[in-house]
Amino acid sequence: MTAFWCLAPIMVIAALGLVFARKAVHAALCLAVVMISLAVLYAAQGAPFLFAVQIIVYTGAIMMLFLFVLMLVGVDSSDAVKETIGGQRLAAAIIGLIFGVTVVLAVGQTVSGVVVGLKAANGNGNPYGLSELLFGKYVLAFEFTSALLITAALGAMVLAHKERLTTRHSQADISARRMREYAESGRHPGPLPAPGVFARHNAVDTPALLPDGSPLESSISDSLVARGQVRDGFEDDIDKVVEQLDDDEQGLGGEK
Amino acid sequence: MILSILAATPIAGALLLALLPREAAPHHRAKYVALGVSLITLVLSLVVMAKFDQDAGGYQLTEKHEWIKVFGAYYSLGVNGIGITLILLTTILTPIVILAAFGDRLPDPKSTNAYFAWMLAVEGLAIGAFAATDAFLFYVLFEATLIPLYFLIGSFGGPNRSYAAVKFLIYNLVGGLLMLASIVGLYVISARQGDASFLLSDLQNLDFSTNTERLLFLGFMAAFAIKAPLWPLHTWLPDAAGQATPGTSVLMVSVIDKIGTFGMIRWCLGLFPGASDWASPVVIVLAVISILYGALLAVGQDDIRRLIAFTSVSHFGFIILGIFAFTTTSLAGSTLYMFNHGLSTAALFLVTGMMIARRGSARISDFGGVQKIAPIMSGVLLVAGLSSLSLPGLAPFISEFLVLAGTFTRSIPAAAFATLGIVLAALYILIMYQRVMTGPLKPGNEGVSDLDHREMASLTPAIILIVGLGFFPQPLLNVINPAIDDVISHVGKGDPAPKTPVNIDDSAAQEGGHE
Amino acid sequence: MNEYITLSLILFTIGCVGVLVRRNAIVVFMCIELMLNATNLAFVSFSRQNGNLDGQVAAFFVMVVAAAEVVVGLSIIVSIYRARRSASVDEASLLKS
Amino acid sequence: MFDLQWLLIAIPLASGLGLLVWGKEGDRFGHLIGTVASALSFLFGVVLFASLLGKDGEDRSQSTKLFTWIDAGSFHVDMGFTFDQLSGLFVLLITGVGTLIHVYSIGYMAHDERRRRFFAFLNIFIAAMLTLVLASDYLVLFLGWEGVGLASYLLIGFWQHKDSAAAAAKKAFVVNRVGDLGMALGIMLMFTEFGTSSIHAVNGAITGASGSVATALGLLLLLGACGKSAQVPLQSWLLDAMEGPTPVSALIHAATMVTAGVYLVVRSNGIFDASEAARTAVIVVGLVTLLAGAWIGCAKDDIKKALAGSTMSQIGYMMLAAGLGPAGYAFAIFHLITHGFFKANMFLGAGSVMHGMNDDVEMRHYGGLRTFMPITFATFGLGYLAIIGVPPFAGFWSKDKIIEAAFGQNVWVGLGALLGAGVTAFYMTRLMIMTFFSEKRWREEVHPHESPRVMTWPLIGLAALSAVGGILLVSDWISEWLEPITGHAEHEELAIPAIVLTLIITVVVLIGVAAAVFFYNREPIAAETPADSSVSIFARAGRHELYGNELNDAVVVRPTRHLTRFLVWFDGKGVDGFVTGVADRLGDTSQFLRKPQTGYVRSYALTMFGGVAVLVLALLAVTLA
Repeated sequence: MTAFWCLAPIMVIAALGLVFARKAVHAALCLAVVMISLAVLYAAQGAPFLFAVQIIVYTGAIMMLFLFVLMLVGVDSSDAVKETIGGQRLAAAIIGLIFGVTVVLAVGQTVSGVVVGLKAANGNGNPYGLSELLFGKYVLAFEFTSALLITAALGAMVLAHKERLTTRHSQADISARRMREYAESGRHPGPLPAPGVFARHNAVDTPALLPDGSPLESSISDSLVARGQVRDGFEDDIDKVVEQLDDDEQGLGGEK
Repeated sequence: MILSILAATPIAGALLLALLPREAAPHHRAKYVALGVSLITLVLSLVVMAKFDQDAGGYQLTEKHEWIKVFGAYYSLGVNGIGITLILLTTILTPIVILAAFGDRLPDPKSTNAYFAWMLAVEGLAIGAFAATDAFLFYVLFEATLIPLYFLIGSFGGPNRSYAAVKFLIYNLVGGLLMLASIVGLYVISARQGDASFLLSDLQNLDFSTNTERLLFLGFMAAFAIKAPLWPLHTWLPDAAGQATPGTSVLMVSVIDKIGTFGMIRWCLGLFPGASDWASPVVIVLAVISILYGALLAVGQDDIRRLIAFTSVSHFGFIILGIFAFTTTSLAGSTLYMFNHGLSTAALFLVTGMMIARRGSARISDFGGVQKIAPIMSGVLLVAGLSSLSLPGLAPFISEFLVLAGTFTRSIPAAAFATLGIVLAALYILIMYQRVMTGPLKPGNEGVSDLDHREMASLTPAIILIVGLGFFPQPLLNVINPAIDDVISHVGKGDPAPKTPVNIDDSAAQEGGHE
Repeated sequence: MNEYITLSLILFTIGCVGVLVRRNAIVVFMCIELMLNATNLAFVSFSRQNGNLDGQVAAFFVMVVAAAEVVVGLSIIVSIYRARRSASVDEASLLKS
Repeated sequence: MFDLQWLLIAIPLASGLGLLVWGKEGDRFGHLIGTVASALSFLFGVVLFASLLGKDGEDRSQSTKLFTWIDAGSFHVDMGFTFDQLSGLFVLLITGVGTLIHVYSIGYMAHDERRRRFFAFLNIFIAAMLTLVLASDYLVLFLGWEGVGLASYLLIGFWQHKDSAAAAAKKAFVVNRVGDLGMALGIMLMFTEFGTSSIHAVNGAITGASGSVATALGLLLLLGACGKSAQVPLQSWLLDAMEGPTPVSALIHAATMVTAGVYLVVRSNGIFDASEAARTAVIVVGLVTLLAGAWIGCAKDDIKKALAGSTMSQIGYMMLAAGLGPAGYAFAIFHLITHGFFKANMFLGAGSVMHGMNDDVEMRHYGGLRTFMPITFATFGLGYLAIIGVPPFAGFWSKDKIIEAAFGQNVWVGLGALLGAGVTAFYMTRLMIMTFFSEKRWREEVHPHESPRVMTWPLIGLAALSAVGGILLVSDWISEWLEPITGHAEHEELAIPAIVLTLIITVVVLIGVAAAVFFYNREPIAAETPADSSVSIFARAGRHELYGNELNDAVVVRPTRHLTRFLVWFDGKGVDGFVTGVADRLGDTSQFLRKPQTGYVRSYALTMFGGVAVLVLALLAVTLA
């Protein structure tokens, strides 16, 4: 019981964190906390095999998958605080509250009777008992899940496979297009500016500065902008740079 | 077994057509395959007719297999005189329709296969519905006929065809659902009184409480009244007939709608004689209204196809009147009427269809003086029209007169008002004929050529039957009579006896003495 | 025993609310995972309550199916993102009348 | 031999149908085949009639059953025919006059490209008319009844390219249908009452039925008769029917078909004998039509319409006679036959005149034709003398007997009939003067000429019959001949001797002739029809056919048209409007329910979640309760 009382508050807090975290990465971490705690609870309840599976499959595989996709997809405005559907949050909160209170008070308290415990069932060891069930009573369901997994894997491949709808642009095409755009709209045909120019840092999250000190958005990767990971606080950078240059000049001049 | 084969032949033909490669005009193997299949079906139906014992009465050529055991549904077929008459009508009309439809211009020229396949499907399903002696089987087939007709109307009709098709479908589905409710009710009662069974013979032995019987009757009657169609449930018919191709209209009005009136005899009168008797005053009034209303509306139409549809509303009024008058005379008349109306309406729809296809318009006011350039067409239209107005010497007269005479013995006002219909019939047919065919040739009609050999070949059998049955209806009546006696004795309403009976033998002997 | 079930229900409820409130498809997915995990906890608890391993087997199957679901779901999200440059569930509202 | 009487019908029917089906190759011989078929039927009729003469009185009704026509339920009708004294006379009249008119038509229709079809229709008419008179069952009679109606429809509208002809044909058919309503209901009543519609059985059993049944039957059959015989109130179609070719007017709308109503009444004598009221109705109808027809005949300038008015009037005489009961049946038939002769004769004569006048029917454009068309004039003149009742021509004998019988019934009826005789003389004299006497008022480019011999010979034949038709009355032969059918009538003694009455009639006729001569021979006749405003109110009413069409329009046609228009509106907006209204309301409801379907998955999920919450609450409530 100690494990439970230790872990239960953590799990609830982590779960709430999942709901309230601004950033998806934080939410994923919260979820991982819940899952690992769950694994411990499984172990505490006589399910060592599930403990292992939970750690390996969920926390290991599935969470990794989530994180990978997060990296791939990036973070965008969908995580904005503003709710788009009117009343959705309030309604969700109220209904959730009603539902939660009802089930917790009514359903959650109805389990009664003696706890049998798994001593007998786990007599030959928990994996042994499980495997007997899996390959005996539930073998058909087991086979079906294997089919399901294969299908899911194939499905994922099909979905993730990007079909090329247009012919691939050759380098000549691209340069021709750039020149045409330049002629038509005056768009700069050369490469985008590099980040960090004239800035006080030269990391990729630092925009290059124009001579008047304003940051140049196009010098930073779109993903960083979308994730809001652009370094800020560079308004007075240009002054500092100028100051520094002046200092250097002075220093140099002094040397002269 | 022969009935199953008979019903399966056109269905098989339809599947065959579906498998044939789609071809564009004019290489239409599909047409000839369809015609061939329908002719084979006709021959088979004649074999059935030959096997049918006319004097025996009752259901013959029966076959029965368990189908869905839990429901007590059987695959059970059998024909009596009424069923076989209508099967014959179906098998006679289908080749005529198919031959006449050779020249139909379809929206998609490559859809010929589908067009004829659906037609054959209608034939097969209709034969099945006429032969089913299991309520559940009948219900399934009754509803299944909607599918091919929906596609026939919706895919091959005029510009407003999808509206008409949807209207047709929804109307009939509503009726079908009400009937389904009654079917379920029948199951419940049947299961409560022993083993569940949908066999007609078993259902007839059920005991109903008065109210249950009436409710179940109403479910069936609603479906049939929509199908038939009875005023005020008729409005789908003019729309559907106004948009469908002539062949589709014939199959719909002459064959499929007959399932409605046929169902009234076999299922309403057969299962719920008490409730039928209870409802008969209302039904008779509605039927008389149908007769007069349909006729008056036909007078007021400018679209030829809608006109014919309204004449059918009127004629169906006669058929229903005869059924619910509960006399052997009127009921025999109604059954014969179903056959005759099928023929005469088919002739009317087909010949006007040919006319409309040539003129490119269905409006009566666009025609005029066609007789001069298309005398044969005008003659056929006149004969078909005269049969529709029940001219003595043509088949529909006999049936109409039988209906009226039988009704007269039951209710003089109903018969008297219904007889007004014959005056109105003269009006709508002759006004139409006058405006379309006579007078000086109206500009725009120059392109209306006379019938060609194929068209004549398709119409001639109908015309010959219309004239022939006008003088010799007895071969059909002999088949119908025993079945009618069965129905009337089941309903338990004998014919009212003549008030001043004449001993016919005496007078015949007196007259015959001089021979 | 009841406290396990209660915890499971609380987690489930939180997962539900999360599905309703969050707009990022990936987070919504995580909330669904949370709900599944909550049920798993209940399964395991019931297994102990009843003294047989069927509940654990059920939890096992849930995990397997969840794995399959995540794989497919995430790839759907990826392809939607590719098409729309967004992973918001509100963007995919073509179902509206 | 009488078993073969169906051949009478079959020959012209086969010929008619054959001619219709036969293609263009038949054009060369079609008319001859048609004529021969009619003649064959006539010859066979003569043979049958002759063998009937050789039999005893009781044996003269020869029935034969061809086959069972309808046997359904309790309804049984045999396709049976009866050749007896009455139908025998009719067979001779129909086929005899019919054959003459066939011959005449060969010439009259010589230049019509559709002559073959004309003869086909004529043959069909003969067949149908024979069916009508030979039928031994009312339903078979009805078959013939409608058959002649069809033939009449086809022949009135034979020149379909004329709108007026097509309209007249339709009108004739529709008005006749109103009469058929009566016939049909009558047959139904017979079936209900007696269980059979055999003519013999019904007329025999009628005495056993209640009087109201007999009256009802009588009135219903009278309605049928009114339709077919153009009696008031269903008279309006006959004048329009003159749109048909003239031989048609002669055969169908003068000699045979229009008299079918009289035949029906006489044939149903059992029914009419059993009901005083029905007989009175027949008399009233006959009398009214008699006078109305004569009135119209006086006012019309169209030679065929004047003759048609006369036909109405003469059939009124027959109806009147038939309404008198056993005293009048034989005379009704007698007048019917003589009328068949002289009226066919005059119609054909009128056709001959038109033939010479470029198909002009306007009498005001005729005049002085006697020298140009001597044969036509002579034959027409004989017909004229016969119709106005100059002794010893046929019409004198028959009309005299009817007026005498009418006086026997009721003085007022007799006076009406007498007045009719005077008016008849007036308008027929007017017609004669305007056509054959007086000065020429021809249009330009008209060269009157005598018709070819194929047309004049039938005229001569009919004229001869008109002249000697009265021979049938010799020693009351016709009364005795028909007695087995019509029943014996006690000869009523009139207040004045018959010979005095005959004299009075003759004087009245002479007054009518004198009046016409006085009015029309004194001053030249205008070549143009005077305007309505310049003629007396009587003439105006006559010209407008006593406003029968206007009455029909106001009472029947216009209300029906309005009703139809209303119903079309009602069907669209009311019946269908209700149905589509239900559909529309359902659509509106869906529109409303559609609103919450925002497309946002999350709001759907919220709803679902809410639903689960409610479910749990409900379960809880149930458990607690």
